[in-house]
Amino acid sequence: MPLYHDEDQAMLADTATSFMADQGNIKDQLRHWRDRDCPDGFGHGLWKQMAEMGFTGMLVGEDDGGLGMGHVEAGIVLEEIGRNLTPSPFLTSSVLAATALKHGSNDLKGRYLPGLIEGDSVFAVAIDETPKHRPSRITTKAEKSGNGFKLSGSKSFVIQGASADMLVVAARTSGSDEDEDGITLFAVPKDAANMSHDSVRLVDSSVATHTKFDGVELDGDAVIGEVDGGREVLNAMLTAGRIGAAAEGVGVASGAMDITVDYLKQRKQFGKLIGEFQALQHRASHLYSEVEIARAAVIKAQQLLDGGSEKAELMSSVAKAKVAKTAGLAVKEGVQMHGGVGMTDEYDIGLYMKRDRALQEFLGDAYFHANRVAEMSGY
Amino acid sequence: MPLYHDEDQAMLADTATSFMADQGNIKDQLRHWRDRDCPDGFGHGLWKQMAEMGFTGMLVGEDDGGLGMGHVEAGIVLEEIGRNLTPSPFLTSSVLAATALKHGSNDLKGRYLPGLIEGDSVFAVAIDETPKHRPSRITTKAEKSGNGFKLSGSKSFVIQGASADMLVVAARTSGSDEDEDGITLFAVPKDAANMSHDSVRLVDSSVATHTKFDGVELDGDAVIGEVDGGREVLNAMLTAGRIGAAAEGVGVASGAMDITVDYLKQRKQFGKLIGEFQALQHRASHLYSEVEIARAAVIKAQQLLDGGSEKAELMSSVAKAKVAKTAGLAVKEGVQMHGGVGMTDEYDIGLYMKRDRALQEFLGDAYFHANRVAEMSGY
Amino acid sequence: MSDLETFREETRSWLEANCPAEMREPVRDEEDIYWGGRRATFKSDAQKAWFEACVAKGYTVPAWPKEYGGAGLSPAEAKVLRQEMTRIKARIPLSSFGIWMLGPALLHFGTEEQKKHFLSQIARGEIRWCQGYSEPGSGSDLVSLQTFGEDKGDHWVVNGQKVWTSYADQADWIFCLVRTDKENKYKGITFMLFDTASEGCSTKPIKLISGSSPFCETFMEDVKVPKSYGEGIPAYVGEINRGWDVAKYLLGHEREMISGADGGNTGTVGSAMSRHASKAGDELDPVLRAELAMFDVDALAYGAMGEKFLDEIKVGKAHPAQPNMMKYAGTELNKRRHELMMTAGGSRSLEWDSEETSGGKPSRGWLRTKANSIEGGTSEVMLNVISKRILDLPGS
Amino acid sequence: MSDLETFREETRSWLEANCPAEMREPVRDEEDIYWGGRRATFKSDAQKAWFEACVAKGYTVPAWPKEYGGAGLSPAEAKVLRQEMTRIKARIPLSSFGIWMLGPALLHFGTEEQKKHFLSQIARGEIRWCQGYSEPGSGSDLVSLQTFGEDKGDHWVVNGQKVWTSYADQADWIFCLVRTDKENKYKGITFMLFDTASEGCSTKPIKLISGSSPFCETFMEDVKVPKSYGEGIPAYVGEINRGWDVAKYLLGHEREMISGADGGNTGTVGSAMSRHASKAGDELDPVLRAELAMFDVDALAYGAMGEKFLDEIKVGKAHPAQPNMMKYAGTELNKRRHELMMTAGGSRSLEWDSEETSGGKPSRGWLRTKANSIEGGTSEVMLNVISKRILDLPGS
Repeated sequence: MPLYHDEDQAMLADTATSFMADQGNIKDQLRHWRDRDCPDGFGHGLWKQMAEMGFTGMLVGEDDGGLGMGHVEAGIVLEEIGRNLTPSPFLTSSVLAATALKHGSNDLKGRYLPGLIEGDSVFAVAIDETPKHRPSRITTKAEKSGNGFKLSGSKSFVIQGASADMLVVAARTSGSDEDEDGITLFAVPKDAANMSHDSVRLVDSSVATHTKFDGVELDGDAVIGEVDGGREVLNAMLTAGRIGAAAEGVGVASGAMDITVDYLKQRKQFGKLIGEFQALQHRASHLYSEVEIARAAVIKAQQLLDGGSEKAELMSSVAKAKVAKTAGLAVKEGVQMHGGVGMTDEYDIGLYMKRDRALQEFLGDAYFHANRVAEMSGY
Repeated sequence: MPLYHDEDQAMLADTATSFMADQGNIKDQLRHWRDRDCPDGFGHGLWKQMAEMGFTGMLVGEDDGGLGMGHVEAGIVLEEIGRNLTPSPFLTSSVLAATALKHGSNDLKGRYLPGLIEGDSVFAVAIDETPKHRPSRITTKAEKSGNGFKLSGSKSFVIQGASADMLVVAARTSGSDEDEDGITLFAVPKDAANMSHDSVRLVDSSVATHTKFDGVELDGDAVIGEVDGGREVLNAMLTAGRIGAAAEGVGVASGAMDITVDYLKQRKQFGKLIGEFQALQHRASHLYSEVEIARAAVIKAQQLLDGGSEKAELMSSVAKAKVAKTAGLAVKEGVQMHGGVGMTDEYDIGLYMKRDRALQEFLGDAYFHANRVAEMSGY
Repeated sequence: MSDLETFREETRSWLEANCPAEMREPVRDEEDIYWGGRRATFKSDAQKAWFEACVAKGYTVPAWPKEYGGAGLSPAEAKVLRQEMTRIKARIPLSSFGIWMLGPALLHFGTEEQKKHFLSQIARGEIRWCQGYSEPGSGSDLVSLQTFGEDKGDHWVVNGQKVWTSYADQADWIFCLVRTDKENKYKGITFMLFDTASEGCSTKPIKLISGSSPFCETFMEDVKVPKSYGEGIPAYVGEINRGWDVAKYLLGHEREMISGADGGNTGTVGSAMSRHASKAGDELDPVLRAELAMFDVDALAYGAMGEKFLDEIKVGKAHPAQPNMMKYAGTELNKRRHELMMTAGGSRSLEWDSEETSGGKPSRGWLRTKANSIEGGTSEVMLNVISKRILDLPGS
Repeated sequence: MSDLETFREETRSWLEANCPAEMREPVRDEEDIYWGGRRATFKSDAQKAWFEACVAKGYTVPAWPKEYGGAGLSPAEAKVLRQEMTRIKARIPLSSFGIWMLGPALLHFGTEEQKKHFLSQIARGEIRWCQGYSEPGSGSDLVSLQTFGEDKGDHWVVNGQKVWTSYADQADWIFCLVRTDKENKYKGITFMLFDTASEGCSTKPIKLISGSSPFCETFMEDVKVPKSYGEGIPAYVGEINRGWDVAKYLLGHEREMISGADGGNTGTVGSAMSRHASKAGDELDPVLRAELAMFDVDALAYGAMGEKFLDEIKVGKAHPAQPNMMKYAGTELNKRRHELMMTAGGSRSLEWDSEETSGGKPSRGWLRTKANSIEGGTSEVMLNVISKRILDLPGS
């Protein structure tokens, strides 16, 4: 498959680009909800509109009422979300949770997917237990209890945890903390007793929770996939989520670069447009080169995942790491090249810097993924 | 103590600068011996002259006939050696071996120091056993044999090994490969039976050996310091050597930077001096800044070592790592900014690149020393 | 006992008697800092007592001459006082741009009457000053400033806008660069002093990406600035149209202050971040650990550079443009430091206003560092200066 | 069976019959490459047989028309031939700047007679060509070239000096940019073709930092170049004084070749270097391992970029200036790769001519990569082009 969008994908990209620019733009979404101190950190109206566009269920199979599209398509939407810094549950709900639910029973699918497809439901994923992403170690426990399980432990960095109608929770049902096996994934409903959220606003104005499970009783049918066999589902979810986060990151990087290059063409200093200064030109051109390469890594990872290749996992880490470094460069260069105004809340470049920071951290940073690349390469 | 040269040191610097520029310059030494394929890789005449200048024995105590100077002073000479790419046994003989011999018996001192001070002798150090510097692991064995020892094993990257009148060899006299204790240092004379050298020319035109000890019989009085207690002597020698190599590296970096900045002021392209191009100006200025910082790290390490501070070891690794990165940058920028002619043997900048490469590797590269900084800092 | 030792003993007893215990506690928030001015209030009796004792002794500006409200200390004595205050962790009695910025300019360029008038007010904390340099259109290119003062004989009518006027909303007076000759770029600027309560002068705070800030925009609409405030007290420093000389003098002063401060900024991050991870039940990722190690090498090397720079400054050995190098390297390093601290801190450090992060200290602090390489001369300007003044590269 | 499948089958049998086993072995040294020319000799009978079979079939230049010595293959057929040759690892029968550089220029700009004359010679490997572009004074600024051809009616008298004329010491003819109008910078250059055995023409090899090299300096002292080599065969490509158009066309061609080649250059280093360390009884230092991992991320990402670029080029989707980006990123990456390989290889890789390193392959290879970002357009020029043509930044 050639590494560019086919005709259908190019059409989708056009649609997503104008939809997000019109409806998901910084002024109408990010700033709007942020300035109102919205406890969800995103707008339900836009989520409903995204459902009408067919975005929310694009990764859900056609048999389950979705569009049965792939990660290239999801990435197209995510890149526009990134470019517009659009706060939305798309990555967690439509990519991560939707990937997990592919492994769920028909009962689970029936319970949750229609709400997702309609844009009525929002899902969250609860994986991290330490401030750094370390999914190899899961200590949250789910003990057998009657027909079901009793969940104890705590999770953090649960994006939109308090707004979610359902949380996908990775818990340990057997073995010790670092074991590969013995993990089970659960779909925990919003109203589960003994679950409590401590909401915190993050630097990018999104809202995440520290979530406590204090003996949360779950039915056996809350299990996604096999008991003790959740690692595979977790990995599938993580790979999809990382590639998705990378796609969003390319959007953040591109958006930051574009407004910076525009600024270079407008701002005058020392009687010249600052874009005439060769030192800035070279840095901008280097950045362009990095963004192009990062985008290539992302589409390669998407195609490998859609093609079911076993190389998708390696490439997901390559993409996540490369994008983290690249978007980090884009926002740093962006603020610096804007100069003083780049430090003000009035300009958008700082918002890109904030979003990039949270996105870099989500599902593993550049160092985490570089380490994984080394491990998967056998060194 | 202020972090700059005092009056005596400033005078020494003036002397060393003009001596090395006159006698040790690239044309008369490096290119001269290289183009003659000299098996030593350096000139004995210059070594003798350096003795007359008082350089060769500057670190040797006054009681032992030396000048009893410190590492700041040795560093002054080394920086000029670096700037002129002067091939010479100074670092190995006058810094490394001389530091080891400080811990030697009066008998050993008497045997070797006069030759060093007079510039008649050359010493080498044999530490590395793998292509990467890893002195924590010593496998070359010295077994008790009669009154003395029998040495078996092999060493590599022994600079000027075949030209040396004596080799300082680190060997294991007890314990296992990775043990901290159980190391002994030996002064092995040139003519020791069952020692063989395989000489190889290195990228910087210096000559090193892979040296084999095939049951080399040594008297008990060849031991430097205590039997099994050589780790301390080895560490002292390494710290001095690393700080010395860092000082030489600052000279390499400065020399490369200076000829590059000069070239920027002469070469015209597109109707301008290339030094007028802002992109090159900024890179040159960044390089200047790094060279200044590297030099500061080196003088700090020298003063700490001369003052007997326990922080000297940490700072030796800081200096070696910082200089390796900085000199690496200087030569890379140097060749690139020279353009095509930078690739030719006719210009000197390539010689700086070659010397830097060998010097970076000697006694641990930037990564090795960054790792040591982390370890010494407790992480 | 030498005179200096006597002075040290006297200072110790004086501090013991006059610096209340509360004033030896670390500064915790903005209110713990006393800035003076017409609208100032004291947070506590201790703060008031300490301030007043210092004013009486001349210790708000110890090195200034006594006739301007200082204590007339020699450099050696001033150093002893600093050492003794540091020893007992005494707070600075009065923070003030009047002391740090306007004062040095007046001491160097002011008339005798001007010094007596303004410096004494500053020493006694009566007037709080702010600085009016940058404008929206100027930035690195400060001299392109457009705020214009039309000459009306005995006064100017000033119109224009300044930005980055720190604490302008709380200041009483402004020292302000105003163009008074449109034909002459460098010799057409006057360094004016006027009351921010003047009619037509207004301010608006600037919200930064790190949150609220001391920075303001200041607008001047037909502000009438008299040319003199009395016999021998011109309303400007130096000469009319020669304010750029004053500004340059102060910029050099400021850059040295910033770079000097960064000289002390040698903090490594690896070991703290490793402990931080342990506390959270985790350990450093190996690639992140490597990155921290490479940073620590740079930080420790820069620490040595800071020490060397200060040693060389003292004896005049440093290249006069070396502060530019220090400012460049120090601020870039500090930005990298905070990037790594954010990374090592993980999702916890993303929190924007949680209690656990004391209201988002890590993230707000990180964002704030991004200004380091912009304010007081951008990194790009520093590199230009190094190219020109140190490397002597040809101008483009 | 489609025509293409038929062609594939035929090609397979033909290769089976005509490509000797020896010609399917990897190229080990310079002698394994056949460059043709008046002074060429074959290393072996197999080399000769393979070359002659290809000439007869038109397979030294398969896509060129038959009348110029090619096989007249369609792009699809040429691709099949490439695939089948790659499959059996067949060596290239004839390496030649005539094929790679002059050929495309002649095909695009040449007269019919010129093509017949020169292209056939090239296809048959009779004449070995070298390129005369750069001069000591020019470099990135190619158009500033000074070599001058004085018009003497039916011939020029050429004086000047060229550098980086690869293999000029072994070449028969040179295609050479010569200034023929000093008044007109861009429209004053002629793309001349002449025999390097002409009186006054001499060459001298250039020694590189990596050792001996194919590069030469070529000197022209009153070299007489006739304007025509016969009816319809001008001694220049394109028009007199319009050689810059030809040069630009070829530079684009060359940059695409270089960047395309680098597109395949995705080699990671971590895993090989880790095995390398194990073999030497050691293991990777943790900080070095981290550095290798960060590199491998970049290398694998660039690999994807190479694939994407080639896919996009094929369908005309790539930005026309994108080869500049590929060249920049690919060459910088390759330099970093070799730096890391040298570091990971340790002191062994420093050896300059030892048997264990096959004569210093690691160090010489490393040094050679430093030219990557200089030859065929420096990284700085690439960045200038990206700024101008892709980012549309204003010219300075």
